[in-house]
Amino acid sequence: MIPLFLGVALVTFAVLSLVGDPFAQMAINPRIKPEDIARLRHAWGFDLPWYLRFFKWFWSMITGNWGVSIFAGGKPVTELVARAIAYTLRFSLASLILAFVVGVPIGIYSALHQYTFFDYFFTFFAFFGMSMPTFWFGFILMMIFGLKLGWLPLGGVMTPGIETAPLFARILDQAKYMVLPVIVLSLFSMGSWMRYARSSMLEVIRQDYVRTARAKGLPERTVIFKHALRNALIPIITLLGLSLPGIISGATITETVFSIPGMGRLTVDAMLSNDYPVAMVCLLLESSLLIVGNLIADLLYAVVDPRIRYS
Amino acid sequence: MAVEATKIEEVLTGRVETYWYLVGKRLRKHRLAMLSLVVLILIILACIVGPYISPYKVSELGSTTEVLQPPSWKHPLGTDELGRDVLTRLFYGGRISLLVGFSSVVSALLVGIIVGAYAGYFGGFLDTILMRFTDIMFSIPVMPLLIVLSSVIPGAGVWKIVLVIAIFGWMTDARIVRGMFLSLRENEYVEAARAIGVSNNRIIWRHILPNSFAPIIVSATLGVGGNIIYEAALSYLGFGVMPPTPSWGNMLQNAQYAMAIAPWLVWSPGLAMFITVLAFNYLGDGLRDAMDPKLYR
Amino acid sequence: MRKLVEVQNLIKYFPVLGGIFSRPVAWVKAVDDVSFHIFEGETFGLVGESGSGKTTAGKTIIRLIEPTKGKIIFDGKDITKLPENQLRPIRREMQIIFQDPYGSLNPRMPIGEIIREPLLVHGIGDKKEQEERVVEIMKLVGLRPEYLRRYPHEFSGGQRQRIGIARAIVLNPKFVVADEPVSALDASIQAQVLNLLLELQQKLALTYLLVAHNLAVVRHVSDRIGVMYLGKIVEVAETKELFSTPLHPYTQALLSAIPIPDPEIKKERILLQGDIPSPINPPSGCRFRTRCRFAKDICAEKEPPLIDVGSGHYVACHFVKEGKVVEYSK
Amino acid sequence: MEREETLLDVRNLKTYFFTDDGVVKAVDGMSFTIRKGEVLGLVGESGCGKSVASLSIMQLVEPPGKIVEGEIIFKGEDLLKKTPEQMRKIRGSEIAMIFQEPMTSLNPVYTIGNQIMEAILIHQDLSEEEAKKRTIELLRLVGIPEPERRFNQYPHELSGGMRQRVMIAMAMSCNPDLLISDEATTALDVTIQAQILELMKDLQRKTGMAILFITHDLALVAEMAHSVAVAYTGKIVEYGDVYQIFKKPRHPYTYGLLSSVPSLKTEKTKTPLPAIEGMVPNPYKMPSGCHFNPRCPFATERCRKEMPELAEIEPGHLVRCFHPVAVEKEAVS
Repeated sequence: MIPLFLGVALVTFAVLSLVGDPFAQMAINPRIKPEDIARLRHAWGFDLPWYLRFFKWFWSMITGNWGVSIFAGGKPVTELVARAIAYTLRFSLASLILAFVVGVPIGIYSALHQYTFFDYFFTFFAFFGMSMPTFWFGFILMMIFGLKLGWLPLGGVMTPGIETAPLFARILDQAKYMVLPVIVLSLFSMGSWMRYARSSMLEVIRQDYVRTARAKGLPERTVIFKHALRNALIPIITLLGLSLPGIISGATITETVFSIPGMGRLTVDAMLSNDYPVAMVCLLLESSLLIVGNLIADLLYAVVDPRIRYS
Repeated sequence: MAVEATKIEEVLTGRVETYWYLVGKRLRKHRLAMLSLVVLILIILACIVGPYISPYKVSELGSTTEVLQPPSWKHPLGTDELGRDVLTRLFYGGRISLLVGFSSVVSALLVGIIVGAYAGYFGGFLDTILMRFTDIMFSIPVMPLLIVLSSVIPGAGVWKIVLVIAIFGWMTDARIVRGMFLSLRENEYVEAARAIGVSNNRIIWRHILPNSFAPIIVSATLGVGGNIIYEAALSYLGFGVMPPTPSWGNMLQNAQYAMAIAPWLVWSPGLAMFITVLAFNYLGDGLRDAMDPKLYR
Repeated sequence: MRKLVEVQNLIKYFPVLGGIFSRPVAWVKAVDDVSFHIFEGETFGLVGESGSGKTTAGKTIIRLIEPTKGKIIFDGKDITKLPENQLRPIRREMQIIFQDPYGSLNPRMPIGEIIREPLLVHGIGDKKEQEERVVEIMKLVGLRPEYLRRYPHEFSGGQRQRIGIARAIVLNPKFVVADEPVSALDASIQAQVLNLLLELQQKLALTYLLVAHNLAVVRHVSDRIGVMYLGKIVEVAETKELFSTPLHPYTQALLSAIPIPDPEIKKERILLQGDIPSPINPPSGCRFRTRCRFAKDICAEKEPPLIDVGSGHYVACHFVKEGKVVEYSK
Repeated sequence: MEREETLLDVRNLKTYFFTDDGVVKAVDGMSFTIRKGEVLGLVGESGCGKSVASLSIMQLVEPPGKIVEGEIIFKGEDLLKKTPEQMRKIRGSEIAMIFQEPMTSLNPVYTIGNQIMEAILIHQDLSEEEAKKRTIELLRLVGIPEPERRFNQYPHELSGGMRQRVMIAMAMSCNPDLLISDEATTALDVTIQAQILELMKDLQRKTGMAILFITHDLALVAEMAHSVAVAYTGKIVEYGDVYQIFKKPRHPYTYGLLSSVPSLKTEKTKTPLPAIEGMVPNPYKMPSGCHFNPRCPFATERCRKEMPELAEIEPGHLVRCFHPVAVEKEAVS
């Protein structure tokens, strides 16, 4: 866990060190005084050997001292990130829950009704979801529901000026803005959940202990819901951890398509304007989210599987 | 001591049933996978041949009257904001997208197989180090990192994108290969090889690797599709293949702003990509079923 | 008689890994201070239940598993510490037949290749000579040479076991470890394979180490038998002697546990209490004491040595002395 | 053995598997009966259909398998005519079953107490507390030490032998009239197998239940069973009481099987065993006529063309063979 985090920080640091010295290009600008550059270089630790610079950076990262954005008007990075992460979490969690709550039951139902029309239909649907380029799907939805039918907004997070409206109206308004991005974002993982839940359940219902449960004379409902389901969920929970990178990656694109000022959008903008300090914070934060997510998945795993608890 | 009799006759009359023959036989029963294979071959052929047949050049600008024309007999898929023929660009873009998809998968596979094979076979300290590193790489979200990487690595060519995608694509393969090696090295035929005195390298490449092909091939097939989408997403965000070289991704880059007036610009590259990726996914699924080790014991 | 294989105080511990850095947190004491020898031309049977370490012992002797401690002398040569490159020529002399006729053949290799590979690795003959040898061996083990281009999945369990045997003897070894060679086969096929092993031993002057859990099978082909329990040898004797006068309480119980296909024989069973303890934490003193009906205090304190009770009969029990069974009174 | 009333009468049972590569006739016209309190040994090699037959009685055959013909008369009623709900009530209460793999036959995520109690609660009108008491009683009955503590343990915390005891406790929970034991001791060590066999014999004597004892090991049958049915390629080839089968085997297959197994009674060692030639035929390509004819030393032209019927050659001794072995089989077993 902690070595993992250190490793991630080191890789992030190494990737961004590929950029070289971001202050070198400043020196060309005659209006910036050399003393200022020297001061900035010192503040960013560029006068230190790389490992000291890493620890200096890493220390300031974990103490929350993230500095100011070099290029974007000198805003504190904390402020930029705090707003962005709230949006990212809102959209990611909503789509994660949607994908899980829809995908897993359908997958399990498919497994129990293998080779029926339902199974074939949702197998196709799952492949459809997994093959759909996220941003293109976003365009299509925007064209249909935004432009053609005009039911939903094209992008953004809320109607301008809504801030003064009553709470309920504000929630309704923001929910309307969430519909399309959340559908787009959940489509891919919904497909994987279905496939995964289906194959996991198919695997489990062939197990000896399911046959034992039937031989005991248990009603089919108990056999499926008590004996099969809990075992089928064990590998699915592992996927919960593994699905997080996909959600974060998807968010990066979806946020750009729908102009949502989240972490992904922040990363893209930071990179487009060579704002490395912001990008580094973003990358590290997103990685931390993944690590924490995986930890939660591991804990859930132990709850479902008694074999883990004891070994 | 008689030779066991029953299977002999069929063995003598039947052809030598190699593994690949059996896989092919099973795959042919998977209708959607076969359909996908046909579709993929057609798409690849179209992308290779298309540009030679097309009357337009890929970057040939049309006259002002030809800008943003809807589909017509002259331009079956319409023209873009610079008056270029969309169909011609679709063929060229397909070449780039497929090239990126295939090459990045192949490069990632090479790295993944080597890392996974040695980690899985030798285990111990080497395995710990390699797998810790893989875990670290896995904990960094791919898309943001791809963006960062493609903007910090100098250059703008197609091969840079291949490199960037491959750098972050090998971990899955490494894990799969390692998993296969971990379980296969416990097989008695590996022990038998060691008892004979076969060297470690020959065991790895000649005995274990051929038996791990199934998940590797499935992963590679699915990977081509996935990497086409990565390339497209990167290009759409402006970090991928740079215009004027067309790719399915960067053809969509400006389409978002033109969607109200020129929806055909959105449909064709996206649909081409979707169908290609869907076909790869179905093919991968068919291969997974056809190569299921449970069927060949 | 010449000793072809001599095992002295062999120890093999397997680490149980745990923690982030996969460090050993415990040791499985699979083989724990075992000594025995195998004469040239004989079949030495090693029997025991799961966890007894019989398979580990068999594989360690031919250096498929690295020994933790002890000495293995093969054909007069100490091979315990030989590096792999010096071991390679010796591997020609000692081979192994495996239990699982499915897992022991590479499914992606035609059987001709499987049988030829030993010749290839040891650089014996050119391609043509190697192929001739493969055909010869296939005939010897009762396989039709026409099948050499076929893959293992086209053969039945019994035929696969013949392929495995062909691979083991193609180099003309002196010593073959047969690790549960028939336990995965159907009853009617077991006899075929056992007969083949006996026939080959006569034709090729082989020495066998037969590792098995089925005492009836071991009895049928072995000259001498060693009985293992939890990593230790508890009794060694000539086959006839072991079956007529088993001395160790474990051997006695093991023999009485074997079902006999005759409804008229209603035998008195010595039922052992409880389960086989874990080889990670074996009981102190005599390892069998937790299930032994004769156990006394001394059994927990002192480990009984394997002592010679006369005419090559060895027993490790505090209550067996000087060739006599001391009465087992409580 | 007392000649009591018939408990189970399986008549001409056929269970086929409809696979992509063809139809496998796993059970192809098997008939046998079990009287109350009787132990019937059903023996055969892999692929003889013995396990499928037992699953057919329980109606637990999974697709692509299907019972296509026959009657399974249990206590005078045909089980194949029962509704799924009626059948479910019989499973676990009147007919119980234990399986080969104690490692995988218990659900890894529930405690063993939970899994035994479940069977009690579903079939008997008991409160949770009474069921728990009964469960602990059962655990004690099958020889599990410290039953109160074991109650709350998970299967992975028990050894193979203990797990099989748990399976037996589960099967005994409702005092079944018939226990089906499908290779229940095959995966166990010899000394543990001996314990479990003793336990089963003991329980059988105490409760008077009948046992269908399925195994590939002839020696176990000699010890456990009153009557024996020998199966080959989905059919019964020989059927009789245990003395008839082991002392006077008449079918060449039974005869060969008994001769080829090395046993502790064999005196001479190192002589070739009289092995049965060849192997069990491919289920998709059964030989014509008698299925055993390619391996049979006595096979004639008739055997290659016609399938013999199971015929009684002495009271209670049935053989499916045109040329039954005539010699007394004394020194064999």
